[in-house]
Amino acid sequence: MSELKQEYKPLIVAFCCNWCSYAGADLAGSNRLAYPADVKIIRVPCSCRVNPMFILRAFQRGADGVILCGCHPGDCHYTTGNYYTRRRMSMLFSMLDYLGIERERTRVEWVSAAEGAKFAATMNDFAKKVASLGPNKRLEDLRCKP
Amino acid sequence: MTNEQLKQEILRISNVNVTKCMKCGKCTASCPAYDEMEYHPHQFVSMVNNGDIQPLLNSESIYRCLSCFACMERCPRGVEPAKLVEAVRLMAVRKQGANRMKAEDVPCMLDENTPGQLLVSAFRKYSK
Amino acid sequence: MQRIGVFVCWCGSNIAGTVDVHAVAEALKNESGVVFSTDYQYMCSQAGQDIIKNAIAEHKLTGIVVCSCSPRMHEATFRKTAAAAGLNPYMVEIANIREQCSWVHKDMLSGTEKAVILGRAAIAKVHLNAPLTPGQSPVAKRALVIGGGIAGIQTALDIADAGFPVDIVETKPTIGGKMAQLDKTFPTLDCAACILTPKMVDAAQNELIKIYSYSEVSQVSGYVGNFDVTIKRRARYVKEDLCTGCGLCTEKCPQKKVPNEFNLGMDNRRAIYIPFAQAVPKIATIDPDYCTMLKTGKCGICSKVCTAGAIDYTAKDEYITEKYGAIVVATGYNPISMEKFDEFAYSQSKDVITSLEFERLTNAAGPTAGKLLRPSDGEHPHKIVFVQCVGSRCDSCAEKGKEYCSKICCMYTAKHAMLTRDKYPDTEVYVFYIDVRTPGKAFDEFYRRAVEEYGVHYVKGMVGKVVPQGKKLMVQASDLIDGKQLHIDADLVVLAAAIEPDKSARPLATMLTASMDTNDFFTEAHPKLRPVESPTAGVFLSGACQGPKDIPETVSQASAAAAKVIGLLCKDHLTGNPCVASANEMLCSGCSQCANVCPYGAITYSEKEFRMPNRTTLMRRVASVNPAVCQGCGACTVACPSGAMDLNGFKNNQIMAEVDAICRN
Amino acid sequence: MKVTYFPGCTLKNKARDLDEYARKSAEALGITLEEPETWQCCGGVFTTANDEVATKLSSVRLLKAAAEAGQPLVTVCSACHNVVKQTNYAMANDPTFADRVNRYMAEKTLYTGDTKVYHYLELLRDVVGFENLAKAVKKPLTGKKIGAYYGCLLLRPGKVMGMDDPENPRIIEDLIRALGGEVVTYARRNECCGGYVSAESPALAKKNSNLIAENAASAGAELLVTACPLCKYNLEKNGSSVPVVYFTELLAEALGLKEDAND
Repeated sequence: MSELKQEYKPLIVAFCCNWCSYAGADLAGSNRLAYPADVKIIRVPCSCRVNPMFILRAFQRGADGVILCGCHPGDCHYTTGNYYTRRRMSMLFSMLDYLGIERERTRVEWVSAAEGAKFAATMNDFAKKVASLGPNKRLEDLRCKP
Repeated sequence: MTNEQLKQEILRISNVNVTKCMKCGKCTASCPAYDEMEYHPHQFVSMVNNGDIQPLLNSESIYRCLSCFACMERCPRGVEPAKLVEAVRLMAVRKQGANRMKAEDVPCMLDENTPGQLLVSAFRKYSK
Repeated sequence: MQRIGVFVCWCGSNIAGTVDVHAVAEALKNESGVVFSTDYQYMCSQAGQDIIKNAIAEHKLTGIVVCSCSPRMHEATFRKTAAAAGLNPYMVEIANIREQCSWVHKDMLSGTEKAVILGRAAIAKVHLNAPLTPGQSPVAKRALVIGGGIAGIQTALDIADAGFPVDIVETKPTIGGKMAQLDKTFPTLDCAACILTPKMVDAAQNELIKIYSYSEVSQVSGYVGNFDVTIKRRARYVKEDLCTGCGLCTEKCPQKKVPNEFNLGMDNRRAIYIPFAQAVPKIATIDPDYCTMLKTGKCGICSKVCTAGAIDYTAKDEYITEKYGAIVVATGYNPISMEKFDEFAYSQSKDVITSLEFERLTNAAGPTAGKLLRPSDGEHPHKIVFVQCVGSRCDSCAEKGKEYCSKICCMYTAKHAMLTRDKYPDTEVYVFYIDVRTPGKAFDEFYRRAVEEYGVHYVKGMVGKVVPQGKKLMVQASDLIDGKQLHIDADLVVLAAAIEPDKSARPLATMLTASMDTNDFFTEAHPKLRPVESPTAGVFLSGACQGPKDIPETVSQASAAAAKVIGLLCKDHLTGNPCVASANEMLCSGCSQCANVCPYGAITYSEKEFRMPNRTTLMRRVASVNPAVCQGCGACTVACPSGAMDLNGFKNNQIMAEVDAICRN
Repeated sequence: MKVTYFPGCTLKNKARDLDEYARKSAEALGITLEEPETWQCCGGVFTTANDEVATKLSSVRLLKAAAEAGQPLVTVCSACHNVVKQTNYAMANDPTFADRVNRYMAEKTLYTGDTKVYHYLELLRDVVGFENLAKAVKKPLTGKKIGAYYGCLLLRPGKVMGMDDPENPRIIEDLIRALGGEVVTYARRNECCGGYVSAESPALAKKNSNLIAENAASAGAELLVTACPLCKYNLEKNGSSVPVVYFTELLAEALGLKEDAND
């Protein structure tokens, strides 16, 4: 049983904006800063492209944590996109909270193109937190399982 | 109390954000009681920030502030030094037996025109 | 059903060292739609690209997935490869298995497993890709510069230099802006007029530059390369083509009591006036607020003395419309009002002045012909107090002033102090400062000279109160270094007022759909990397409209903006990014949510007729996206409540497919 | 119009003029001043301390009484005005403070700073209107060079008092003009006279009062008007070269009510 527990690998979906965070993730790679392979990145043009629906879909399909990364406030390539993100996500997260989804399963983080180290540290920390929470059961739709 | 505790107490009473100060000295430039004060408004801000409350508590300066709010009004950063002076003075006079002004002091302050307002205000400022 | 080819790159050992590339290629072969899968040492090499091209031809591929380095590295390369093989370049997706896989994971097992998942996600996305063609739009080869100060003039000259026509729109009767009002310029102390007026003349004489003075922009529509701008030409009651600028009318006009704004109201001008001797265009203007003829119909002296017959009391505002490819905003700044800072007694004494007024007082063409005299009694001041940071660096809760540093005051005050001491060594000069900020070439040296060579008293502290008493100004201030309260009986007090964007900037920003910060400065597309472009395509920023700036900085930004404009006007057509939003009219309810969040004003609405059952039709309001203006951020797609708005290249179902593929264990 | 009128302690003895002329003028201008049957001291000074509740309660009771009468509250003395307005502002804008006060008072209804507080000057400006006041003037103060003396409490803190520009006030100047007088402006009109510190340090009060009087005199003022008994006391005690009167006295004089008082 304890062995099984160690085997547990969380599934983490990371949405990264093309201009800052995705570049930050690339920089983490160039600098060989390791983080768990559980993190899978999806590229979006801007963090404001992320529809709350995408995050719910990820949970429904069995993701254990979803993190959304964008440019720092004021640095958005599209000027104001990350402000929309911030507002939308605070709404979504409070709704998830209401549904009983642990607050630590979701996160918004600002990572610039220069912050490779921050990207890696963030992913390590997030993966650890999510792993400590165990598998996401509440929102997972078993009918979606093969 | 430690310096830090004293500082926190002053900040609690006054609700002033001392870190906003940019050390321009406009408060002190505006102060009409400057000559009678040992520590001046800008020093209150900086000394509270540094936790140097004890010298302020022991200083006559806290009884010389006119509470005219000129420093508050003119501060470009909205720091409100007058509230710090008030907080330090209250900390001093709130101690048992630390009243600055006593009823028996009053007669020698009076003249035929002294308005009641003066006595009420002075008692409020100097005594608890 | 797509026919998909998968190409897994080794990147030498960069990928192959941690990812079993053969296994990845094999695993992905089993994905639905994949008809070809292979791996190769360097996919980006010529040989690697040939493999892709051949496979496209041989297997009739409709989409390809390259598992390689970051798309930020080689997406463009592989798109070109696809295009060369006749495949739409937007049918290419990259799975980033280097930066985001092999380089950050240590063991082969998990690396390979993740690479397969990333490949699977890319395949899932390609299934939903559609060929995209970038739109093309023509470019009107003419630029508009709004504002005719040094920023606008420099931008216009540089654009004209490259051979493109430029129009300058200036609200005042002359170009020249604030710089024309200055006396000397720091840190070299050359006279402002001597270096500015030749540029004004260059602009006037340049055949490619047209100056619309006494005019303003009243309407803007269109988008990058294709702006339609309406310019309001205010009636100046003087025919521009006839007036010779002789100035006779301005001498004969009987209305002598008009505050002269060029000298900041420190002297008077006539109702018909030419702002200053070197004005461009040098044409008279009638001030309708003061002209007796226009107000009462009785006078007409200027018309009588004008030998050119240029006076026209019946003139009306005119509107002209012109097409522009690019617009440069150069609306500049103004000192803030001193109304709320009356502790300095600005409203109470004529001898408390702002720094810009001081410039006029020391300017040879100013109200005192360059002699430094007190405005109240015309006497020479012997003690002058300069106060820095008046209204700058204020906290927002202080409810007056500006939060930012106005940037130019430290240097011009040093200049004023130095020039005063140089011309009038018997005058004592005090400068009250909070910090002296001199980051600029030869700036700190300049300030030090004021202190060391000219004996200016710099006092760290602030002025709290200025009390006019008799002929003196009693200045009460703090000296924080000496721990003193100073009382100075000054003859003149000069306030370094904070500067703010011109009031015309806010309505202009609305017309241009260009964004502004909370202080009404225009925001740049990127604070570090795109400092002269507005986020709105085709709109560029020059000078202090973007933030406080001194002349050297303004001129460099003006030229930089010109370079950007030239780069744009050089093109015959603009090729857009096809990854833009588009609205599904069948789903759109015309609610305007998308337009509200669009930072570019790319979304418009129109009434459209839709066919309904039984041969009826229905008019509905629907959104449409201008692909030339849309930058593809996707904010609208999330705001859209009906799901009508989607983003090409990053469609809802594409991202959802990626999510599904990643979560499919 | 009926308003709740709070004279305060000093107006009941040393500053009877301030009170008496305020009442007469109001009557003449069609405003009924209703003094509450019982009232306490305003509190004397408003302590800026966050944690002090008891010293502010008497003002809250007064504000609450006005609220219950459904009337605005009018004060005349600068100090009362300052205390009452600051207390009202705290009740309206500091929920923690308001909550503590309401709990302490334990009354049936809560008070949340809804009463509109006017200084008598504001009443003249905003309710009567200076243009209307000018029309009611019977004996204009023609030829009198008058300086306004605001002191500190009437204007500051500007954000809370919301009466006038604290650095360049004009409300008393406008009043003087409406009454037909000639206005003399001088810079020290918003500087402190020395206030209650004159109890401890008469020298400080003397210095400040003299600076103010000198500044006013050099600007040509022949008369100073004030709304504050303590200002008047300090200026007069320290031998102001310029006579000091209450603004209500000037008002009554211009409205032709003063002789009646003397009769």
